Amino acid sequence: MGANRPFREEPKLRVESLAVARGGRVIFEGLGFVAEAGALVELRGANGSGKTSLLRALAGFLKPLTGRVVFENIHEPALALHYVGHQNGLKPTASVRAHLAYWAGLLGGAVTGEDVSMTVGLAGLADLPARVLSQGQARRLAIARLLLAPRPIWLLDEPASALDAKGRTVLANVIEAHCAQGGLVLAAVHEPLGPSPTQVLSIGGAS
Amino acid sequence: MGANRPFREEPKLRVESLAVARGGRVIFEGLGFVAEAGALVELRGANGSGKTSLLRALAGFLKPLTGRVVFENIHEPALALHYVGHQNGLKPTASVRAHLAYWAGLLGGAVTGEDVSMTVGLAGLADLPARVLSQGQARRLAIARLLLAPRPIWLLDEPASALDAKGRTVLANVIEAHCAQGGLVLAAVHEPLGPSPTQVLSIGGAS
Amino acid sequence: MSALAATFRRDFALMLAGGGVLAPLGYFVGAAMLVPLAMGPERTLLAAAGPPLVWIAAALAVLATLERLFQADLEDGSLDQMLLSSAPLELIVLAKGAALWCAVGLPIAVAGAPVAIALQAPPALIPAIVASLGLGMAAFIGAGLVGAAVTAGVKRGGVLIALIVLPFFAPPIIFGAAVAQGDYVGSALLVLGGCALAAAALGPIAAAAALRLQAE
Amino acid sequence: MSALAATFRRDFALMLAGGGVLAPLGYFVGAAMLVPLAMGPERTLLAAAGPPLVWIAAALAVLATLERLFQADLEDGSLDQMLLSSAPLELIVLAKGAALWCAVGLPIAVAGAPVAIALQAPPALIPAIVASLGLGMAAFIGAGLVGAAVTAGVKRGGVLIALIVLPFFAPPIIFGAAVAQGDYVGSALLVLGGCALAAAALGPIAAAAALRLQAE
Amino acid sequence: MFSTFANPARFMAFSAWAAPLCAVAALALFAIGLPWGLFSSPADYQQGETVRIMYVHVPAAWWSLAIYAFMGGASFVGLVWRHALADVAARAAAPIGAAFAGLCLITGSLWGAPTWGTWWEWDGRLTSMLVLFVIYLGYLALWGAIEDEEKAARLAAVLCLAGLVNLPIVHYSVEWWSTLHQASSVLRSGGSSIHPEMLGPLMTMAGAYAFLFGALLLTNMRAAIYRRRVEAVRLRSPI
Ligand code: HEM
Ligand SMILES: Nc1ncnc2c1ncn2[C@@H]1O[C@H](COP(=O)(O)OP(=O)(O)OP(=O)(O)O)[C@@H](O)[C@H]1O
Ligand SMILES: Nc1ncnc2c1ncn2[C@@H]1O[C@H](COP(=O)(O)OP(=O)(O)OP(=O)(O)O)[C@@H](O)[C@H]1O
Ligand SMILES: [Mg+2]
Ligand SMILES: [Mg+2]
Repeated sequence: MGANRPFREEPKLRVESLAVARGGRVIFEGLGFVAEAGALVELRGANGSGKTSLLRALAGFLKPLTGRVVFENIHEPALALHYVGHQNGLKPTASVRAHLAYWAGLLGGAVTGEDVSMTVGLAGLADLPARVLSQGQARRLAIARLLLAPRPIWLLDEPASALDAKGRTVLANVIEAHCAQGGLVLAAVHEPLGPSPTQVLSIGGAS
Repeated sequence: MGANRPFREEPKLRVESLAVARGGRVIFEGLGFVAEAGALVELRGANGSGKTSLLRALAGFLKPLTGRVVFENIHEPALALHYVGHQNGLKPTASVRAHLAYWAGLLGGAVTGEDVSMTVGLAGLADLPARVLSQGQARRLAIARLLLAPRPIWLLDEPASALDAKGRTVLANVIEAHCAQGGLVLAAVHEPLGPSPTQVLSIGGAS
Repeated sequence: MSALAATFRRDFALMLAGGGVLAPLGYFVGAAMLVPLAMGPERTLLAAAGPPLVWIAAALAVLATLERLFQADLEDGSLDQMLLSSAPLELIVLAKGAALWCAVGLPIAVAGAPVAIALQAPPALIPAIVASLGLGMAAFIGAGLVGAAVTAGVKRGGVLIALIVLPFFAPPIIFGAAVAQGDYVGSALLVLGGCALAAAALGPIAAAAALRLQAE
Repeated sequence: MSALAATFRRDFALMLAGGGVLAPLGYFVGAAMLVPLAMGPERTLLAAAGPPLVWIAAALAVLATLERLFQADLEDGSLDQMLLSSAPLELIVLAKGAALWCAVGLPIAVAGAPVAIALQAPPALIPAIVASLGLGMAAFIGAGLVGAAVTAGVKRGGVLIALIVLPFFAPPIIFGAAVAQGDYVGSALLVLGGCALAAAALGPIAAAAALRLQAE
Repeated sequence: MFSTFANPARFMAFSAWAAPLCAVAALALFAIGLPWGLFSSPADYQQGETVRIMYVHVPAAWWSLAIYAFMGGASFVGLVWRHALADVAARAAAPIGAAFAGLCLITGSLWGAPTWGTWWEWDGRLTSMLVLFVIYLGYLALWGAIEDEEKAARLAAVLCLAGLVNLPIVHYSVEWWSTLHQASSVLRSGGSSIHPEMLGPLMTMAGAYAFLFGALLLTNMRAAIYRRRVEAVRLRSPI
């Protein structure tokens, strides 16, 4: 499956009356929405309102209290999702190149690391250990995952944090391209990402 | 030394032909500037341009390659600085209250944790372990340090990251109040913090 | 499959980085060298009590490397990516275990030879001891995976892990010590092989189940 | 002063949280219980070789708690705050060491009594053994602080730490084992006291010097 | 710190001729000491010919201790006065000291086999010497584990100073818990008690080891400084 191949399956996400609890406290309930292929859904909400919790519930990491999450027209569920969370998932001692190679293998990537690190602007840093990357450089590396392996649905948690202006435009372009390909993007944000969202989802005020 | 007491010493920061190297590579050279009491200096620069390195050099954590950093009119050098970096400095198992109490002791704070957590909007979370805080809540806790112990010079590294709109206004007010008191604030940012900076320092393009 | 290869390569590299193979070796050799220090110069005593203690040193050396095995993955978000992999988590955990065995278990088994000699083991037994250590390491790691996974969320799990894992270490140690003392070597090696197989087969499954619950 | 009190209280609490005192204790007891397993049932052998091994278990239990002592502070940014404290870093490190001794050293010293009995130490010696462990723990921690500080920046330093710290553990272990075996108890206790004092005095200074270099 | 390289410049000039000179002196003394010790010196009335190992063993032992002391001094200077040359010196001496310590251990156990009937014994001196050897290894391992030279130097210096406590233990171990290893017969208060016919070659060998150390140290330091100079050049050029 090459990166260039659009997602013919027309992936679709349906969430029905979802409720999530953390540590015995209900964070939100009765959340329902539908996101079509090609959509960019922006999640908004105050700190602690449950954006991350929702994304992790969608990714299947967090068991919801009630309700269900349905992916439609996904042929290989194991290859449906990308998740970029608050944590970048880097190992301090491993080099940028090593990370890209590892993810390509782990996530079943087809693209070569070089092109990717070029795109996200990490060219020239390939041999630096992640430990020494600046905050924004580390974030760029995490974002590079999205390009390594083609997956229809992207779940992004404040993807633009720590990125400079250039980084943000790169991110915006990547997201637009993915949506144009028929991909589906859900992003938790505090400020607009750039590309105009097809849908804005506000999560109720935190406790 | 009460929090309400303004900084009569009129703190002043002078940086002379500063050069910083990381891992054998010069990040920036010949940097010099002067910041007067009451100033808000915004540091700008691309990812990897050296904002964090500069702040850490100013804080004395990172030995500069050449050049010097001079604090003027500081009577107790040990009590001169606050540093809020990319890392929040939280212990996952310790509660919000425990963190505030610890910092108050460590940094020689006078204010009580209650008022502070109220100000930064953590009221009600005092007993949660830091592990369960949302990204923005954790950031607010780190920012609470600034209010716990009065110190003339604040070094802030992307202080607004992960903060929601409300959090940003709180931060802006805190910073303005500090400058009004005759404090000195240096903040590395990718977007304006809100209060108009008295000085904007751009760090040369990174690799 | 390449997911497993990638995991193995990555974990193996990570374990060699910083400290390197030398590090667990240092722990193993160091711990073993403490024995004579503590027991004093009487060589008869050492000859009788020393060899089995190779196994304690080995067990504790593995234990020392287990603590952060999954805890780090959980904290830095790598676990999320492992869960999203195209390969089932069980196999990925297996690959991690295999990497651990190659990077830590094998070197310790080999270093077992000089250490056993220093602890006055009869030279004739050395090959058997090394082989038994190789098998025992696999058993330790298999059991250790589960302990590491269960305690991944706990701060300072490294010491809690000891509580959980050491009971499972007991059988390999008993039979391994028998080998080191030259008692029923053959059958003991068989049992160790059994332990190793069982641990390698069941460990990853149980560990994966625990990890799925850790990612919250 | 309140900076030190705060540090002590905080670190003590952190060590009790997650695992709690039980964890290092479990490690200590667990490691010690492996000895009879490994050495087999002969009580005579155990009686001769067992008691000194209490010290190895103790040393390794401390070692296990050392790895993350400063590494975590370095990674999560707490070290920066320690450097900005109103109190000198040396004293803060001292406070951390004291907390470690109270949370880990003292419990292990006390647990040393039952463990030593289980390892066939003569009951008459128990008080001396507990006292010696208490002193030895202080010596271990003092030396351990330096090792932990020097390796704080190194990934998987926990095993490199063993290589660096174990040599410094040797003297307390030798004299502690002498106590456990009932040889020149009095003078051995004196030496241990000296070790403890020296470690407690010099350890924090060296550790602080190293930590200042770690914060980059 | 780069200002101090003016000083290393002078060091380079000095070591340029000092290193080869030490090497020559070492060769000469070995040429005298080895035959003297191994052939023309008297055999020991108890140990017979095996006593000749002494001429390898004892100087190695002495110098492995002396070198660590030297490293301690250098580390102190490096830490307190931030003297780059001192860092280099300590780092350059470590592998030599480790080698001498290893040589002492090996020759010692070779000697022990015939005289004590055992290769190794956990006696105080032997143990403390093994500990010193491990400390050497730990010191080198730490250097290896930290990429940033500057930082590695300082941290290793702290470790080295801490390790100094082991030296008196090694030296006095024989008196504190006197077991197998014989007490000092040369370096002891009240003059040496060793047979003068043995003292001669022993001291010659000690001198030879000294110059060998000098030669190796200076060459290592020169190599390290060349490396650092390259580094310094790279440092000057921004990314
Ligand atoms: C592995 C075994 C051995 C080790 C690690 C060892 C270690 C040492 C050390 C560290 C010293 C220097 C002590 C000082 O000057 O502070 C020394 C000196 C000496 N050793 Fe050994 N030794 C070993 C075996 C032997 C044996 C088997 C003999 C002969 C029976 C021996 C004879 C001597 C003598 C004569 C000296 C000189 C003592 C003096 O005059 O100061 N050593 N050894
Ligand atoms: N040990 C090291 N070896 C090599 N390069 C290093 C090392 N440490 C830091 N760097 C480099 O130093 C540069 C400056 O990093 P720094 O964190 O100061 O940038 P920054 O301006 O804070 O970036 P950001 O906006 O992403 O936070 C980065 O390019 C980083 O790769
Ligand atoms: N184990 C837990 N026990 C109690 N409360 C918890 C637990 N885990 C999370 N929470 C709470 O759940 C809420 C939602 O957290 P979440 O990270 O989803 O918020 P968020 O919308 O991502 O916030 P941010 O914008 O700061 O990232 C937070 O208020 C947090 O305090
Ligand atoms: Mg969030
Ligand atoms: Mg930065």
